[in-house]
Amino acid sequence: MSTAVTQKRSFGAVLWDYLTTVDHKKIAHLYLFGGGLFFILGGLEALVIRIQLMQPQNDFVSAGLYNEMLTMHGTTMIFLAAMPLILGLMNAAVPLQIGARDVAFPFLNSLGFWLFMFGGLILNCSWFLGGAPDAGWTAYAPLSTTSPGHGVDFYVIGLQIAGAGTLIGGINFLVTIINMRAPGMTYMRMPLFTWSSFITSVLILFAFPALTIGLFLLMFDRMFGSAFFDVSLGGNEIIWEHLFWIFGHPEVYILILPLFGVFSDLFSTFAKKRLFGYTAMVFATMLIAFLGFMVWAHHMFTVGLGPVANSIFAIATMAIAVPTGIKIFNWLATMWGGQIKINSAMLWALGFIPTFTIGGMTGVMVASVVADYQYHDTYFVVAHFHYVIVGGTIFGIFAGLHYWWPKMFGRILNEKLGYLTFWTFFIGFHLTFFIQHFLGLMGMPRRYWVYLEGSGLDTGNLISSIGAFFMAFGVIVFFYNIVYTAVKGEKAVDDPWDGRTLEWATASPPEHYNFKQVPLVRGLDPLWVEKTEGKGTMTPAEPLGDIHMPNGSFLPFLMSLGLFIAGFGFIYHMDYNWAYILLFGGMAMLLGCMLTRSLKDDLGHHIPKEELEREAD
Amino acid sequence: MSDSTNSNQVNPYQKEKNKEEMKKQLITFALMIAFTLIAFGIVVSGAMDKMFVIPVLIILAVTQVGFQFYYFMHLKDKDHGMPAFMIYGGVWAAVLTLAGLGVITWW
Amino acid sequence: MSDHSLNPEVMPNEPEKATLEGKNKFLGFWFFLGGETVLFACLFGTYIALRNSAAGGPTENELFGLELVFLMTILLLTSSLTSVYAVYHMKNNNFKKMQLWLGITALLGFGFLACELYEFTHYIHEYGFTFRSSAFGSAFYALVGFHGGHVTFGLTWLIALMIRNAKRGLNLYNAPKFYTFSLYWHFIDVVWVFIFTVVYLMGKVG
Amino acid sequence: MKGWMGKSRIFFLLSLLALLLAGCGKENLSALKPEGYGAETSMDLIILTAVIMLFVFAVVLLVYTIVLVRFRKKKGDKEFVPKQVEGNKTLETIWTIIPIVLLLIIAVPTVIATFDLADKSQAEEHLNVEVTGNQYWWHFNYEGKKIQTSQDLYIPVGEKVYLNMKSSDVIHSFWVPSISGKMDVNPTNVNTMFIKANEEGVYYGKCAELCGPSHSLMDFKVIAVSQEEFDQWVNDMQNVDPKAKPGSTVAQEGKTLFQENNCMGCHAIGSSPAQVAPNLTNFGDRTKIAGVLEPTKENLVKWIMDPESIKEGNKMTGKYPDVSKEEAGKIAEYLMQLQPSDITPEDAKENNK
Ligand code: HEA
Ligand code: HEA
Ligand code: HEC
Ligand code: CUA
Ligand SMILES: [Cu+2]
Repeated sequence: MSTAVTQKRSFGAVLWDYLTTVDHKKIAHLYLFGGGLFFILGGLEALVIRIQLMQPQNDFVSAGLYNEMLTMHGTTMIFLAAMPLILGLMNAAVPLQIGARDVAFPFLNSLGFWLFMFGGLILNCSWFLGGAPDAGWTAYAPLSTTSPGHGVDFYVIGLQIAGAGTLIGGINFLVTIINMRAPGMTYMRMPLFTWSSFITSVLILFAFPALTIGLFLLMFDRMFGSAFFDVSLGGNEIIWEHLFWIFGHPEVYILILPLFGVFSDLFSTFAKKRLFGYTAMVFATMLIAFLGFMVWAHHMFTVGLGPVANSIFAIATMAIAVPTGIKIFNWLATMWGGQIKINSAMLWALGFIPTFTIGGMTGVMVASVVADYQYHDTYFVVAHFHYVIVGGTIFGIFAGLHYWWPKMFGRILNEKLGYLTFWTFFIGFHLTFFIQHFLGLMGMPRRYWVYLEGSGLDTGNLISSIGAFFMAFGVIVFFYNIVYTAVKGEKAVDDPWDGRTLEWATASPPEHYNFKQVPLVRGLDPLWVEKTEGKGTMTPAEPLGDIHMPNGSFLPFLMSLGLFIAGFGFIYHMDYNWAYILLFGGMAMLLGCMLTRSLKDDLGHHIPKEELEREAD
Repeated sequence: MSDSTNSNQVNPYQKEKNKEEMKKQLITFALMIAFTLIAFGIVVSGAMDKMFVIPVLIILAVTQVGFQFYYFMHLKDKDHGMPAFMIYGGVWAAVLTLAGLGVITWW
Repeated sequence: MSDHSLNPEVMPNEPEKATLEGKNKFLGFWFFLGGETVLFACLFGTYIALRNSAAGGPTENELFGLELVFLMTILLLTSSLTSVYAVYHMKNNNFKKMQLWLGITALLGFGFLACELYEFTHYIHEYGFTFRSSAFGSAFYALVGFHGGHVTFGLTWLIALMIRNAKRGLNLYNAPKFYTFSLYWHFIDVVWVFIFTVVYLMGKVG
Repeated sequence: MKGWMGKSRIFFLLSLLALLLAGCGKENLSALKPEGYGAETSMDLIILTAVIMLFVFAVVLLVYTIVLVRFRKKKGDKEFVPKQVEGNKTLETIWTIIPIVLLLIIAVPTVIATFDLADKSQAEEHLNVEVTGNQYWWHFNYEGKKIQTSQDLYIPVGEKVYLNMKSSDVIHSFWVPSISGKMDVNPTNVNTMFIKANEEGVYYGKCAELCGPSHSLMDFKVIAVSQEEFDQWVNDMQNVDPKAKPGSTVAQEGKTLFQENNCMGCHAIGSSPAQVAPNLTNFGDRTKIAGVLEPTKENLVKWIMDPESIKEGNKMTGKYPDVSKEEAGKIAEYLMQLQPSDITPEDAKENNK
């Protein structure tokens, strides 16, 4: 119904709708759009990297530009592609999976998105304003504090704004999952995706503040003359490394855990079995998150922390292999004895298992301190993290997109194109990154603009670059698939996969209030329970009544815009006095909006019962 | 909230309870002030050996903060499981951070 | 929550948690404080790592005096108690008294801020000790200033709340706001306890 | 599509390719061909972990294959509802315990090796070299020997040499893959590591921490020669006379130009502690110019005239008056004949080459 209406509305109306929406499903669309956009950008940067490294001593880009490319590639992919795509999936599925009408803080949800979007925009504005950041995504001081131009300033401001958005998103999901579950949806009945979103949010809550402070210190050093990392005034650059990795390591689990959730849901749905060892899966996730805070120094083995610290962190790091292994084997056991249906969504999930296992195992290999003295900062590490990030996170996002696409947009992605995407991407991926393990060991450090002729690295790099083009092809097919599906795609039924969880009990796409009557949950995999033991549909937990919904608001957009403007003020106030106008103007805009928000009561609106009854026919 | 009595006031039982609670808060406050005095006292008098002062100061601070959390902020109350959990989480991350920055940035 | 009367005949004992929105706010705010804990821990960690890096400038021992810090501590601790009184009256549905105690809280907060400003200007003018003079200076002003910034924000928030609701009295819509403010205020106090311990007292001890 | 069949074939091909490539890593650069103590220690751990990982991977892949072959819904299969298994305590315990055991097998040697390589108790009995990382070149100060060199580090073979490393600007990382793993070179503190080469040779060193545009060009060499040769080298280097007159007149003119053009303001010849720019005392023996160019006169002229075109962001560009091609040629002549020692990289017999 809603698609039909949408098509009739003017473009302006749709745009306004999205600019002011606080509906988690529309915010999911926004996140997917924003994340997708930045994924293409980051991918193009990756292609530039691979073209430059295609042959020895290539000069496709200059040394300085190469550093900008690799910095922006890493930063964009992690903060502006993977994170928002994950938040998009969380927005699309979590409220539905727990039987809620919306998230706990719809206004903040929208604010979180706009902060991310404007943070990403500000970061990418650097390309046109004198050069992008060039100190690596890790921005180690003093390279970052002394990097000329404004590149790193854009990094600091952009990530600060986007990071604030993520933090808000994290708190929002925590409260949503704790307070908004439907009757009967106890913690131990929550689908794994919801569980892992919950635990991921905890990680966000405790990890992002470290980044916030790190960025503040960097900002103070660059813009206000402080001396945190200035050795001549007693500063200590290792503080940045600690702060960055105290954030950075939990961040990589933020990137993977939600997708572990996606895979868990997929394996059990497409094998038609309940998840094997559900409790163990939940606790394994918690354990990974818990341990994830105690291993950050494994990125700093060569810094010179001493053998005691190195040993402790090495052992803590290895320990993470245990809960992760539990997960891998439980997934296999889930499929064991089931009836596995393979489609594009499931293909990504199946491709994930061997790929991620390789990545995890090289993770354990780099955790072995003395071996890491060789691996560290080489292509071996590049291979490791692309195996886990692309093989885990990106595969997971693709899996989730194929799986929930019908729920989100009411149409099923084309299967043939889906297969083509998967196979080209999968093959390209292994071509690109498998060889990199050996390149690293053969003496190729990472972040190298060129490698010298006669270093024995030519063939490997060429293969790697060819692989990247396979991946690019796969991605293009995927985008073609989206367009194709939107135009010609097959209409989806409400429950196309014989689903087990609550989201499949709603319409495809769901009404904006999700559930006319909040469902009563009677067990794990509630829809499956009803299908096998009940009448096949969810029993309502409440009589039909008025539904209370939040009002849309333009303020989140304006607030983020204010920060965006103020961001430029911060960056340029060192050079030009007019920048203060931006700085104070932007801040005033932000504070004005905040004041408006807190002074004006916004009690939301009600959808009257009568209207709901009318819609039923 | 629909199933409440008809009086316009807070019910007297609750009021009594609130009062008692307030008494506890006052005691808490007195203790906090006492801790503060001790902490400042130790440092000003310089009576204690350097080795011990710092641990003692930290213990005093932690206890005082415990009071603040448990009584003033009601972390002790029954329905505060989740908040308590999150604060412990935060404290855990905080302790690790402090360990990282305080101990292993030094050579 | 279909009943949307936010001005019930009888105030529940915990008006801050009587609505779903209130419950969400309550929980969300606690989580925010969990995050703030890490935020401040990072600043404390940085401070501890850099407290001996005065780079030839004034050191902790030379700078700090304890009298003012003691006064500030008492001001802030007391303001924590007064905000407890405010919540006490909120639970008793006595709006006037609540506003009164909140007002006292604000005054104490302003007192604290004034002392802090005095302290900073004192360091800058007497010792030339600034944000830029050494890594120690940067770390000191970052940590203490960040706390001061929190106090400032808290006061702004409190005053906005008091003015906005002066005419409306207590209801289920604004009770969570008052309550979360009080949590925030206590948290600021918690941070201060560590600041006076770690920065000033330990600085004096050496 | 032939799901698992296709996949396993890809893996097979890839690993074959990998083996092939592993065979042809470059001598004296590849960590896979350890020639020194640290690199060997690392290699042992690499092999140990790789074997265990291969085993784990084989197990995972085996189960995975069985699952896909046996439980996949094939065309024409009837739909059925599989048994909803909740879990299995025994199985789950097994796949918790076995990884723990495997990890212990890795952890113990890891910790032992970590402490072994961090052992500095013998530092005083051995040669100590102060290493300074600079954007984008390396400086070596032989402690107590009054010898300063840049770019090329001479060491006696079979002996531990302790490196006390510090950076003058941003973080760098000292890495000689075939001799030893890397260690960061930080501006705030001195990091100490030791290296020990098992055989004579010229080993390629790399900077492994992003340090600016020319990070990838911050190469250096470790030249391991026999103890006698090393002693002679030390002797020669200690007796360098920076004032010595170059043999040819062109070189002599070059020397004058070198002084006139402000080169001496940064570059030292002889054991001067100045560390603004590479010490050129034994420049004529270098295997590379500025770490990356073949040591030909042409290249040197190019470098002197326009270093920016070779190393973006280097700290020499723009710090000296323009020199003509002719002048540069003369300077080059002068610099190339700075060969104070009979011991050169040639003496480190390059093995297997
Ligand atoms: C999604 C992201 C992600 C994930 C999940 C991981 C997972 C792991 N990572 Fe990785 N890592 C990164 C992203 C990720 N990493 C990134 C981005 C970097 C580089 C950052 C930069 O410098 O730019 C990095 C770098 C990095 C380093 C630093 C390397 C260096 O710079 O020198 C280390 C060192 O210990 C490490 C270890 C690990 C380990 C042990 C795991 C473990 O969690 C893996 C656990 C999984 C398994 C082990 C497989 C399944 C288990 C079994 C089948 C059971 C049996 C197994 C055994 C008995 C071994 N990672
Ligand atoms: C989520 C994280 C993520 C993802 C998905 C990727 C994806 C890829 N990455 Fe990378 N990468 C990082 C995170 C990520 N990366 C990080 C953190 C670093 C470290 C940075 C640093 O050192 O600071 C890094 C570094 C890094 C390097 C090392 C650079 C160096 O050290 O010098 C390389 C080199 O090969 C590389 C390659 C690739 C490739 C080929 C892909 C491919 O998978 C990309 C595939 C996608 C595409 C190819 C896009 C295709 C799109 C189009 C062609 C446009 C189509 C247009 C329309 C449809 C309109 N990445
Ligand atoms: C700022 C001071 C400075 C001045 C003046 C200067 N150089 Fe340099 N020079 C450097 C630095 C720094 C490097 C290292 C560059 C690098 O590798 O990144 C260098 C490198 C070199 C090298 C390569 C050294 C090696 O070890 O391989 C040569 C040769 C050289 N300079 C010659 C000259 C000549 C000739 C002049 C004068 C015409 C000159 N330099 C003037 C700073 C300077
Ligand atoms: Cu020095 Cu990279
Ligand atoms: Cu990590």
